[in-house]
Amino acid sequence: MSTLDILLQQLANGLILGSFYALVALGYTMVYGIIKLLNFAHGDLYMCGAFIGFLFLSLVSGLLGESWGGILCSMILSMITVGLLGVLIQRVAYLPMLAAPRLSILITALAVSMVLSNGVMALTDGEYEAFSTDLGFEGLEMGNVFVTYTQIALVVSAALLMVTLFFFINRTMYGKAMRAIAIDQDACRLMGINVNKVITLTFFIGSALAAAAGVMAGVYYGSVHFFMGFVIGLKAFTAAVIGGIGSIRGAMLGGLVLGLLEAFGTQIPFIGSEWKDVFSFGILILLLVFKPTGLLGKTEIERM
Amino acid sequence: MKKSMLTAALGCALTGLFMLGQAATAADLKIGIMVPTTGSEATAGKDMENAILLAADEINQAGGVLGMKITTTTGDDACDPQQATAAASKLVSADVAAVVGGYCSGATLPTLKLYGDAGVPFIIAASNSTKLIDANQGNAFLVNSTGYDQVNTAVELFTSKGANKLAIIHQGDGYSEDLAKLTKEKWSSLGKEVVAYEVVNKGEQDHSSLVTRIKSKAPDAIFWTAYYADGALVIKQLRQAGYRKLIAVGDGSNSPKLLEIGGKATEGVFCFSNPTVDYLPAAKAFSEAYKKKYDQDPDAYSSLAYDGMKLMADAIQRAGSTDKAAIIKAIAATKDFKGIAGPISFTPKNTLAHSNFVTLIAKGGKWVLNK
Amino acid sequence: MSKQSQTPKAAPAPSRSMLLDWLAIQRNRITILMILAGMAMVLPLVANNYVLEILTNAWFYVVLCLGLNIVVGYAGLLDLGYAAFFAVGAYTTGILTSEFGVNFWLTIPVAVVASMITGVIIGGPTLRLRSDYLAIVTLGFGEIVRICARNLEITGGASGLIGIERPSLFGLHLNQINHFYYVFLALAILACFISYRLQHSRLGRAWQYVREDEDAAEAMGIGRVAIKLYAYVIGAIFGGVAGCFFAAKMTAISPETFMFQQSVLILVGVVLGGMGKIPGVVIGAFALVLFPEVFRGIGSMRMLVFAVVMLVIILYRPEGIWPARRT
Amino acid sequence: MPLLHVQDLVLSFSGLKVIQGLNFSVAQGSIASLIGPNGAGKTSVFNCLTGFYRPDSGSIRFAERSILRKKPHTITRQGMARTFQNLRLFKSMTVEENVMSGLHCRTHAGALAAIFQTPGQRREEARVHRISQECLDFVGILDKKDWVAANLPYGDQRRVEWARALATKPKLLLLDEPAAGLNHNEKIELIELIRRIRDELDITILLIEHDMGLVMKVSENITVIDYGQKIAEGSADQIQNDPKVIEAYLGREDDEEA
Amino acid sequence: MSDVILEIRDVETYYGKIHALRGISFSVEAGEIVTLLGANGAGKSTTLRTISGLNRAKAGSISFMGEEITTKSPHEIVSMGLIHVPEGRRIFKGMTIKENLELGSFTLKDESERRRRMEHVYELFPVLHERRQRDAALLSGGEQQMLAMGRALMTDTKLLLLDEPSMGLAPFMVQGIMKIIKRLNAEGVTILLVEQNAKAALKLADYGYVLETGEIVVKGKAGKLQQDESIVKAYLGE
Repeated sequence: MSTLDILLQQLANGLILGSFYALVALGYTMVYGIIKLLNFAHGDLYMCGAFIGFLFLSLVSGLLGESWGGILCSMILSMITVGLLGVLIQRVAYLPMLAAPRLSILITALAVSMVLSNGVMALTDGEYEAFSTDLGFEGLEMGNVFVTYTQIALVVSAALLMVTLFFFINRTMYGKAMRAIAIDQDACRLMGINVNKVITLTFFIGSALAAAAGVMAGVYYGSVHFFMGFVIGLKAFTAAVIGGIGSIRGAMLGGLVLGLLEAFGTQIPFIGSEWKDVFSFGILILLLVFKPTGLLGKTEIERM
Repeated sequence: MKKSMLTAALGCALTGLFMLGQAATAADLKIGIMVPTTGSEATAGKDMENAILLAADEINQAGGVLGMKITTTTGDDACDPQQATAAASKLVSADVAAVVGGYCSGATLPTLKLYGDAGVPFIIAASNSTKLIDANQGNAFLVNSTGYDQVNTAVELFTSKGANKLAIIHQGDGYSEDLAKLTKEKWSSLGKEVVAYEVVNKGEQDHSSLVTRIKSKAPDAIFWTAYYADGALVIKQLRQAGYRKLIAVGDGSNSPKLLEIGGKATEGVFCFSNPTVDYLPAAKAFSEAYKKKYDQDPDAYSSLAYDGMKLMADAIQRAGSTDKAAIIKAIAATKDFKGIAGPISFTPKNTLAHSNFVTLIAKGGKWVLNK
Repeated sequence: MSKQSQTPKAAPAPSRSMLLDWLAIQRNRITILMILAGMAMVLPLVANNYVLEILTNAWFYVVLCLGLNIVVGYAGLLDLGYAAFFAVGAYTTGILTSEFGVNFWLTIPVAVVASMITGVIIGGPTLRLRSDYLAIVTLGFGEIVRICARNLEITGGASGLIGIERPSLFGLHLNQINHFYYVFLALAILACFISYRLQHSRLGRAWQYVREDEDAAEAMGIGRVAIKLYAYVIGAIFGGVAGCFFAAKMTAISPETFMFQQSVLILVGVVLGGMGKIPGVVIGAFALVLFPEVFRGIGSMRMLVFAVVMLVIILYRPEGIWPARRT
Repeated sequence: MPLLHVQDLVLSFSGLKVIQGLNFSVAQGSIASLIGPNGAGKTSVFNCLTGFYRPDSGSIRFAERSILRKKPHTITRQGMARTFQNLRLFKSMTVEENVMSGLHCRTHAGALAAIFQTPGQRREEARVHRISQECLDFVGILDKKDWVAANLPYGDQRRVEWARALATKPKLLLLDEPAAGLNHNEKIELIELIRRIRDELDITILLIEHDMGLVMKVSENITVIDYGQKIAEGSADQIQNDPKVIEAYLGREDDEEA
Repeated sequence: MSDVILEIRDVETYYGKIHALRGISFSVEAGEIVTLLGANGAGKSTTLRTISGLNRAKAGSISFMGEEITTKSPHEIVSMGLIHVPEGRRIFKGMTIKENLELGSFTLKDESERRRRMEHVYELFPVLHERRQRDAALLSGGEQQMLAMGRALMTDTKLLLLDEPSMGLAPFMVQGIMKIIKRLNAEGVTILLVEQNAKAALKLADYGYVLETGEIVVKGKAGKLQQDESIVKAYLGE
């Protein structure tokens, strides 16, 4: 492989990984945008999504087979279930805490995260479950750059979900209300918007997106595990902050940027791949020092 | 008011702790089991505990040791260094005559000091980082072959397959890094080339960029020295990216789960393994007894844990007393003890004298002995 | 809603009887403290090693939690990478004693300086950030420190360092758990003392001003970045020193100890007990250590129960277990 | 040379000019007012003076030094103190602790001094308490020094803000709408207090206020701004009869029947 | 019986521990323009916020078109046709003007009705039509006020609460806004106006109230208040 080939392949890798991060980061950013909460449990919702998808797939595979039909069906079911779980979490854990000190609500989010991951751990005995699907390794070969059909399907579905979300946010009344709430809650109340309802909806959508990503991960990587949400949660959080937390477009951009950073971070000459996380976190910190609101975040003017 | 309630609660908690640490009745032979029974490695730990309990049962049914019945106390190390020291203290406090167990090397490491200071004989059944050898104060014995033995087996395989350029991947924990490092040293000392030496973070799922990097170095063989869960993903992604040459995994990946998760991508992968029951003719009886008692198949380290307990009983019998120093002496003097995993004798460094590593290959979704 | 429904009652003006009451509380408090301290002192005479090990661990977490409490509780800064400072201390001692044969006690000042420098490096450029961003920066920084420890040659890589020398104190070789019990008890008492003195000083008040209202504090002539940095550096020293003794006690350290989860655990101790309240933080640290130990018997459900209990506590007492100083 | 001199001050937020070339000055020892309709940019001027906003251009000289784009705490240290329009007390702390915050920039004890309670630190603490109590006494709420600030009635909370500002040892005191939310009697006391601060403590005062009655009574010099520009300046009498001012405040006389 | 559209009785409101409204009562009749005057901090905005449900009254009752709304949430109150244009306009910066207007019609379900109302608003404020695809943050102060008012007219508005619509506006803008208010009133919208610009407000209004520290201290017909020395005093010194 020539250097160019390697770089092209890494570009492809980065974009695939990045679209994934973006999907999870969207949920983070939506929730943050609307109630200014860093939902640490988001990565765990992704994990729950993967497990529930796994469960549904084993249930429906008898009817629909383990191929695309079954996967799609279980993905949708998982999105709905996890969406409702997200709503439940918001109602039980976050709603009563909105008036509490900010740190307390963050700890609540951490606690919810621990409840979810430990709950799944207790249920599964900490085992890895094989998410066996019979998707092949065939793919497109362009020069020395190789992308499997599964990867293409993955990126396409992530893109579809994001486009749908984008459409929802920009074209529907509820989507517009969501953006408006992020700007000014009281003004929204005065427009006759039931703010609590919209917040609930936001949690539903954010969680459902995480679940979709979880199922896709389960299908693509082939295993699910109670711990799988942790790393991706961290990465998605990072991606959301890079893009400017609270910004939908920022989350998408941040996801791609982080994916590319990691892909090329593995490839930096002289230092090994073991430093790639130092590389991406280092860039993140530098970015925040010089542009504290992330790439697409808005600077807020505070009035006395 | 609130404060006094808090004080009371604290008091209760402390009392609870005292109770937990209390010693059992005398006239029994108390053996400690140290394995992770909670946390991410709980499955493996419980499997080992089961095997040890089974061995103890068998010994008791055959009349016990020196006329005493074996009773056991389990200390949960949770595969975490801090909790492991607590578990070791618990066992030492419970005044056990000896300890069998040890799964995660990182967790076992700091306990060596505690057992060493207390002079407690300790048979380490699964942990096998070479760091353990240096930290040993003479009271601990490794019945699992160490990294050195595994490296020899691995290098033998790679050489026999005509490999020259080797890529090594570990996972940034003590065990897999140790194995990777030793392999690298050995391979380089043979005048061959290690073209890639990489790390994968635990829990990360996407390894495509790493795969690209490794592929670009065109290695003849790839050695994954870490655990099965992430190993399966790495192998799958390597194969997906079109890498068709030799892939081998270390004993941490010796699990049917690797094949289950990796699917057809893992076909033809080599695995270095400590002797597990499936490949041990002598373990048939054990395997059946285990299935009967626990209604499940014994896992990778159960045979060694079982052997560890049996060896301990044998050594105490030979020592003729429960004096700790005498037991240690007796263990050290073990000569070809007939374990189900193979004969056990020790080197001066308390490691296994003869490696019992075998090489397996994945065929049709199953591990079979590589002939 | 119901909280607001009460009309604002005038706070009771301090009267003579109130004063007496207050003095009585003060006296009681001292008695309670004396009894607790006495119990803590004689414990090694009656408790077995296991109990001592656990309690030593608890005292150790008391020091860590109090250190983080300065950052989170006093100055109101969210820090998700506190384990980094603890790692810096532990590795300083580990490297200096095992690789260079330096006497343990001499490594402490080095560790203090090292953690101060680390505190400044991370704090300096990022303390201007608002709290949520600070969270991710500290988290990232914590990970960077851990990854460095894992990848570098001098830190022993992933396997870490072994054979760290245990120190001697006045000719006594600290080698048994009851020695370490007293060492960590002393450290915890020292940490309480320092925390108390700092809290009730010019600096402690400045932290509280900045926490309550940054802008108003600025308007009062308090440079918020400098004040926050102060908190950061002092918190870092607590972590660093605790790390030194941790390394000596464990004799072996590895990067696994300094994962993100460790930082979270310490933070949980602080918030659960009650941010900014010393007795609360001490209780939080104890809960952190004792709870999982007492419930070890329930196996894989243990951490789930812990998490649920934590969630319930935080929902019912968002300000932490310990009652607030005043309402 | 005036104590405070503002020249050609310009401030804009994302293209919107809030202050457009403002000039004014405050003489040493005077009581000056800055007035203008809501949204005229008065509080923005205060925020520029005290370093909370960074003006685009212009100059601000205070006590013969430029304080343009200095940090708020540096400006306070140089002798300019402020109160806030919407009370910004440290709500969960006691009244005395609130006032003690003002003394932070005039004291020095660090962490080590606090840990060892050096004699110097103790003396300093005692001084901090004494001065804070004197400040509270001056504004007349010493008896409430141990109350938690949030529990005080509104008028008293205002007084705590003043005491806190006095504790910083200011040369110039900026009061942002000190009369907002006060009743008639409290306003009369306020006027009294403002005069006492100037006369007894020799502190120059600049205030923003809406209550014209109060402004006219207390100030010696009034600057009127509208749309971030000065439209008039002078004594109370001059201002009251200035047609531009009347227009800005009462609406134009001739905005007839449209 | 005159047609009372809004009735406020002994309402008390707290901001945290601050007693912001100390029992105020007044009513607004359908078709009227009523103005609330008073110094900053007197409680004018709090009164409006309490009516629209953003703040909860601790005591007293508020009824709108004969229905008790004291404990209703803002979105329910809005859907009844009581619209509050808050102080500082509070438009959604970062969204386009069109989107701002659409949000104003959130309670409408009928798409054609929404379009019809939008046309109406565009007709009232042609400048909004011109810039409908632009970010609302780029509007000038007066245009922002127009947008805020336009947004409030996107639904079936019966009573409009306006909080300082002239704040920070150039005089000709103030006139423009006042003209619009008059026109809306003529179209049948009842208006409760909080104003700093007392003269302009009184000129427009039928009835006026003056608030001080959370209490109504003066009330009367607007024409009468205009002549009243005490009002002038309160605003331009003695």
